[in-house]
Amino acid sequence: MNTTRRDLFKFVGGSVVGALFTPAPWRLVTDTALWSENWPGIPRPARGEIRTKFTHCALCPAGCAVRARCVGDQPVALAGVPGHPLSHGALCAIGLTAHHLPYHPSRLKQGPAGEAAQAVSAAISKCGPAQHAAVLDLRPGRTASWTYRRAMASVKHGLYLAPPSPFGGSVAFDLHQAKTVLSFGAPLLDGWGTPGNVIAARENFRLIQAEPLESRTASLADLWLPIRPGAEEALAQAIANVLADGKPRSPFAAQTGLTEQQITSVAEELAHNGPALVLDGGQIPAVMELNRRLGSLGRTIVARRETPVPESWKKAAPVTNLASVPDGSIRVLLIDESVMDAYLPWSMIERKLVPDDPLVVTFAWSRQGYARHAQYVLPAAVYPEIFDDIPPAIDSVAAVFRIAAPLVEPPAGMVNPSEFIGGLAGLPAADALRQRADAIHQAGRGTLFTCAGAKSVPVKEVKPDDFWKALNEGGCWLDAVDESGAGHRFLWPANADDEKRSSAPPEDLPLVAITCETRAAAAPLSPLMSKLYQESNLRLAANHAALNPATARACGVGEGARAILRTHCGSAQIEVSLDSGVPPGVVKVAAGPGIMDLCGASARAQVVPA
Amino acid sequence: MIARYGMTIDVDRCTGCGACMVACAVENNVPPAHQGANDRKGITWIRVFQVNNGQDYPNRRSAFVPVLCQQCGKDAPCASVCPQQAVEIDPATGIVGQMPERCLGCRYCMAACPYHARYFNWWDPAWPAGMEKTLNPDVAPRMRGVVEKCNFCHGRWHAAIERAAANGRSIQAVDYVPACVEACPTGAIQFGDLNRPESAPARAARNGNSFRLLEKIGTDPKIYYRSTKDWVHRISSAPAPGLGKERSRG
Amino acid sequence: MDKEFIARGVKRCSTPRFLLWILPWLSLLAFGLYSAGLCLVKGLNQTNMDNRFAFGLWIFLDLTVIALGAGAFFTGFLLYILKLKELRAVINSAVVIGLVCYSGAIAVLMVDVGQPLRAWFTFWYPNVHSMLAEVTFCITCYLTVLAIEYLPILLRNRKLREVPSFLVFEHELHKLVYVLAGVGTFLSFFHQGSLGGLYGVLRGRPFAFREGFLVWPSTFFLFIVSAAAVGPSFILLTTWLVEKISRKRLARPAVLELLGRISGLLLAVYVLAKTMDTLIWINRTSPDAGFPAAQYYAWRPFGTWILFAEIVLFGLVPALVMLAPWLRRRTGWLVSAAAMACLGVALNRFVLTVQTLALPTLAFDKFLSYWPSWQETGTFLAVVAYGVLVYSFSFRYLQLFPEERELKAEVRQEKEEELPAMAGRY
Amino acid sequence: MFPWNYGFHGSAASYIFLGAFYAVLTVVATTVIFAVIRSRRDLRAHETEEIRWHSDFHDLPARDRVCRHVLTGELTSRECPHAFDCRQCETHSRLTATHPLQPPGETEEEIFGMSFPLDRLYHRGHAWARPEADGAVTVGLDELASRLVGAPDAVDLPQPGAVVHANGTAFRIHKREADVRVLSPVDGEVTETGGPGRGWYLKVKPLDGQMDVRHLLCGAEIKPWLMREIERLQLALSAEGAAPTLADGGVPVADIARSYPEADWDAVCGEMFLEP
Repeated sequence: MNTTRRDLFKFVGGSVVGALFTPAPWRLVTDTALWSENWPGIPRPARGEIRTKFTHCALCPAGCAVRARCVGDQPVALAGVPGHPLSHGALCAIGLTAHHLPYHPSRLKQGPAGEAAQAVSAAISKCGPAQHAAVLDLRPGRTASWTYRRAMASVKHGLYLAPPSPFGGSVAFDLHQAKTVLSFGAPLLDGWGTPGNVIAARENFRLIQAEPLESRTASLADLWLPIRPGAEEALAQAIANVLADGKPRSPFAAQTGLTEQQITSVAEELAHNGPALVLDGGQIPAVMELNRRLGSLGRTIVARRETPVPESWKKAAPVTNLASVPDGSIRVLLIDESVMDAYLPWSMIERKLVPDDPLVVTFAWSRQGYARHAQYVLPAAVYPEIFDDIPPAIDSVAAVFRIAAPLVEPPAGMVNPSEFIGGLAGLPAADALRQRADAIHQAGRGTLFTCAGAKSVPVKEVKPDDFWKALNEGGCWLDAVDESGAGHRFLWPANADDEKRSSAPPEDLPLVAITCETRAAAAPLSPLMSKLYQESNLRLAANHAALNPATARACGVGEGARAILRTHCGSAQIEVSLDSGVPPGVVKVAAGPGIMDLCGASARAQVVPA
Repeated sequence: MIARYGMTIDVDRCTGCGACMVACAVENNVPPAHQGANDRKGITWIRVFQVNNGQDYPNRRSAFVPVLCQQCGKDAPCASVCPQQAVEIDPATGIVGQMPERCLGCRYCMAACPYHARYFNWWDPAWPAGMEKTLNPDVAPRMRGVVEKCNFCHGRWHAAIERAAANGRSIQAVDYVPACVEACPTGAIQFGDLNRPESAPARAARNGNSFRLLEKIGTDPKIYYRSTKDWVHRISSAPAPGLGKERSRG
Repeated sequence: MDKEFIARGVKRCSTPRFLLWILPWLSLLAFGLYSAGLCLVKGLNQTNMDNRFAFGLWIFLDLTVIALGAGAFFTGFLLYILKLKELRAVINSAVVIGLVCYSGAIAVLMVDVGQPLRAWFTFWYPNVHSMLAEVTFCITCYLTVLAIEYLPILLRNRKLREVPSFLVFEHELHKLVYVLAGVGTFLSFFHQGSLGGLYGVLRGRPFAFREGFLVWPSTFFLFIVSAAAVGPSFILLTTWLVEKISRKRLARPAVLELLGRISGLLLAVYVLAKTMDTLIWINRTSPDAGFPAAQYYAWRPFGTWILFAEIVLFGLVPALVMLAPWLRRRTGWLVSAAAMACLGVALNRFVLTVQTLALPTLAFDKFLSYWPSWQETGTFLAVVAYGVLVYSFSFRYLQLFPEERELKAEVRQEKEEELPAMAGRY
Repeated sequence: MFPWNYGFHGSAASYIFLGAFYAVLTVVATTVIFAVIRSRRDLRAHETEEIRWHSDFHDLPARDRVCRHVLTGELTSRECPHAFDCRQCETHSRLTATHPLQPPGETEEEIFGMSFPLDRLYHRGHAWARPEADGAVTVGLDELASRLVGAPDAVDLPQPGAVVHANGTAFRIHKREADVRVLSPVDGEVTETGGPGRGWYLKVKPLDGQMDVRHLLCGAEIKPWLMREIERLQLALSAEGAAPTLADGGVPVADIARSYPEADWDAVCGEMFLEP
């Protein structure tokens, strides 16, 4: 039989109709959905045994305890540790996303370690009489810091530098003792001290926030005193006057922008609703004077004992305040920015360098920080890879010792700063942490808190190896509070960086730039923080600025406009948004390293259209 | 036992730190922003808004209001409009669920939701190289072109169910909390079963200082906000054009 | 060269001229397809829509175009069901316009959804309570009906007609066309309505939310009436436009007047209903939801003027013009009234789609603005170009206006001693 | 969509909604299928010719569809409901019964200078039929038609043995751009055809004994019909852009086609041969 085309059509048509009565086409139809559910681009989450690890967050001095949910060895979620004596289960947004940091796109992968070592030793040998080879440690008090000090003690012209810190000595603010807290712009509820600890104490004290901007702390304070920018000292003086002779002395009161009545009532509150505590962001002598007057010293401001160190370490270089180093005297500067309490404006550091080709080597996780100014940038491990301890936070009354135990292995090619710097002096730094732990154990004071069971045991009852093991599993040593601390002599803060308060404002810089989000400048941020900085306007993103509409109009910039922010240190591009909550004459600018170099905490500034 | 999961959020305690937002993204495998994204094209299942009393410096007072899916209890605007049942309300929990694998991305539900709690995947989800290792194994990432939203951490709920089943118990509200609740450092967000009188949201529902967003449109939201400040209560009602100028950030 | 495809006794312009005419439209179509392609391949991030402005230009286009396309079903209804024989003169044109509008709308919807591959889900797992499901079902069904209605017109082409089976099929199908007209009417009533319901049911958007009857909000019925009202107007408008462009008489003035009269009548009804609805909404629906209606119009630029324009300027005025015989008789008045009616309905759809989304719902929301990206606009233009092309081809090769030949003779007699006939554009 | 689909809710709403949907689908599908079946049947029954004529007739302008009795003035206005097939028209039979057709006053076969012999019957498509002695019928073009096409460029005649139907195509004529079919006045089998030189005609043998010619014009009907035809011709010519020369009812020249080179001849012929 011969088939015509007609037969063919019949056949095809018939089979199509027939197929409709089989499950095949319907199955196919439903599967296309599943197919489009996971197309090639979309990663499949790895499965595996769920484990829990504990460690401490090294991103800021708070060193909050962290519980990591791991698939196999890979952390997939971080959380606080409920019931922890210091962090009380709290963890901030930066800490919650820290397990992303090892995969940050802008992370450093390798650097010229050997070359840098040679360059350093060469430069040290070139050091003149009044010149130094210095290590700038942006988180002093660590075991690594001791390594640096020991190394610098034996290195020729060695110098160990630390950022200016309040009262030089180890002093703690005891929020739990305070009934009234007056804060001069200290971000008390936005990352100050140990967030969990502050929140735990918050119920018990009344918070008065004196600050030009309505910061997060100000908006949640019991009372917000919207003072003029830079009027902190004046207000402190004025309050001191009231305490001294019942009324504020006129010049100060006028400078603050508050009414005498306001000042008086605050002063009375501090005096009568004690114990009081006065905090500030920088170090203002008047503030400490005020604390002395209010009798806070020894009650809400207490001395904290040092965490024990091995005797053999005591032969170490002294801690030198960066501010007190003569300008142009540092030839070699090694900066450890792998962990950082706060970002110091580069201008502050640069002044100290010798004018003719100084050598700057930095240990960094990315090129965003001081790496921009360094000859050699050595890639350092980043939390949660690092193996480091975190010194006690400013609000922890007792000495503590806790370790940021690595949750993931650092990739190859990372340089360990303490081993590098120790190497300069031929010091083995590898097991410094262990030695310190043993020293603490020998001292036999205090208790050991273990996260797993959330229980504390006296150190005496723990064997050294168990102690060390516990520390590596997120355990935390707490010193016993010592009552003898009351007799501690408090050093008044050195009258640090002066240009901030240089009296007469130059008229070409009509505005005051006040930086916010300063923590974002110091700590590395996970890409996921875009939720806060880009996908919502919850926080002002780096290099974004908010101006009062009137001020913006005066500067000739509008909502969303690109503009240039200029200070005596230079200029940077910013994106402007309007906010009638910002006081006139103020630029509220979000800190990034660039902005910090420009403005520090605050500076005279000018905004011009880009 | 039928549960009606709900939340109470103490606006007076919220510091606007954003921990809930990132914890949510970590838990539910929400990718970081595409560089083209902004606050109107991003994905934030829970989003903290900074609201204020509408006055200028120095009388400006601000508060932080986390807004997530309000889990409407009565004719949820999004559920009835979805042309293909991609929105399903679980009768056992009262949770308004979104099924991305069923969604065709018509975005009708987004137009319908007065709380802007629904988010569209404008881009293919992308993580920096290696970061996909940190994805939560309990939640499947979504593809481009579908709508997603808060589901009270369905993955956690499921895990809790399995735990309960393993222990031979029926699931109780206390058996699990969403990631945002766990992450909130000040404990401003509390989670519970509205059917159990002693649960935090149930108590909040009875509390005089509590309010819900746009109660009058009759969707019976299960998120109760709490504040002692009168001006904060104003955010529960319709917008007032008088304060049409900058009323919020976030 | 394509003479044997053109109906006997009608003048169409030379092929090169025709090509010259379609060339710009073709290029526009090409550009539009490119931008639509971008949206499909790279995703909807190519548009300026966002989470808050989830609907944009495209949905506005769909609603408007489908309202204008309503002429197809309504004329069919009047001709085949109510037996208004005069309308035979425009029914073919109406069907083509309907086909163009609906197919265009569906094409755009396919680009508008994030996962076009899953479009069939709506049929697979329909949520019968969703207005959008209703719309999808009705529109697709009605598009099929329109395609079938288009067949006879196509098969009547002079060349195709010579194929016996085509001839016979056309003949038989045409006998049954009233059935299709009936079905089409049924479907159209529902999808025009459910398009209105689309926004009327949004209780989360008190600006759009309306109470109604049974499952349907009042906008459901308003849309039906407004579409039925504006459909004839649009046919009137296009007929007039084609007459101008092709420089021919295509339909008797009486027919256009009839269309105008019907349009005017329904428009009047619509304006009345719309006014009542608005009053109820201002005084009850909206306040009950806690939204004082006044605040909607306090957000610039959408002041009360938009309400006035929608109801009075582009509603009542054209209605009155088209209802007044002495004005209707003047083509200028009639046509501009029709145009205004179309604008009015377009404005109504704009308000419902764009203003609804622009207005804030939460106390701390901002008033949003939105401007379509070039990809969105391109896709929009593609639909326009596609429409013009399909219509141009249909007009050239098919008999959209059966009376054209007779009218030609009449015209000829009228201007016996005028200058020789000008060749038409087509 | 189907009860066995996941997520199908058996609510009343679903049944109403889907019921309506499937009803619509059914109606539409049935309609189309119905049309297909019927057209297949028509094709099988060779009704193509008839259908073609019907749809042509349907397309004719109203003034061309008037009843023959309107031409003669018996009726004031009537549109032919039978597509010019009076054999099935009871009005026609009634009228012819009441007052039978008058024989023409005087036996003049010249109308407007064209010869319309009374020995034959005329179809409104300008073909005549002449009963022959042998019972067959000769079919040819009438004077007006032949002047219209003059000397045709080509004519396709059916083969002997082919069957023609009344109002079906008798033969096709090509002249200039015009390509028209001439409607056959009668049914029958073609026995013999003319050709170049011998004139264009068909000899048709009735299929069943005698020939029914009630639908053809004869005698006194011819003149009024022809007058109207000439009007139509004028109209057509003027519409197709020819100068109006017949306005005074003058005699059409022998070869009209040649004398109106500018006219769209296809349209004119289509008009006159009732092929829109």
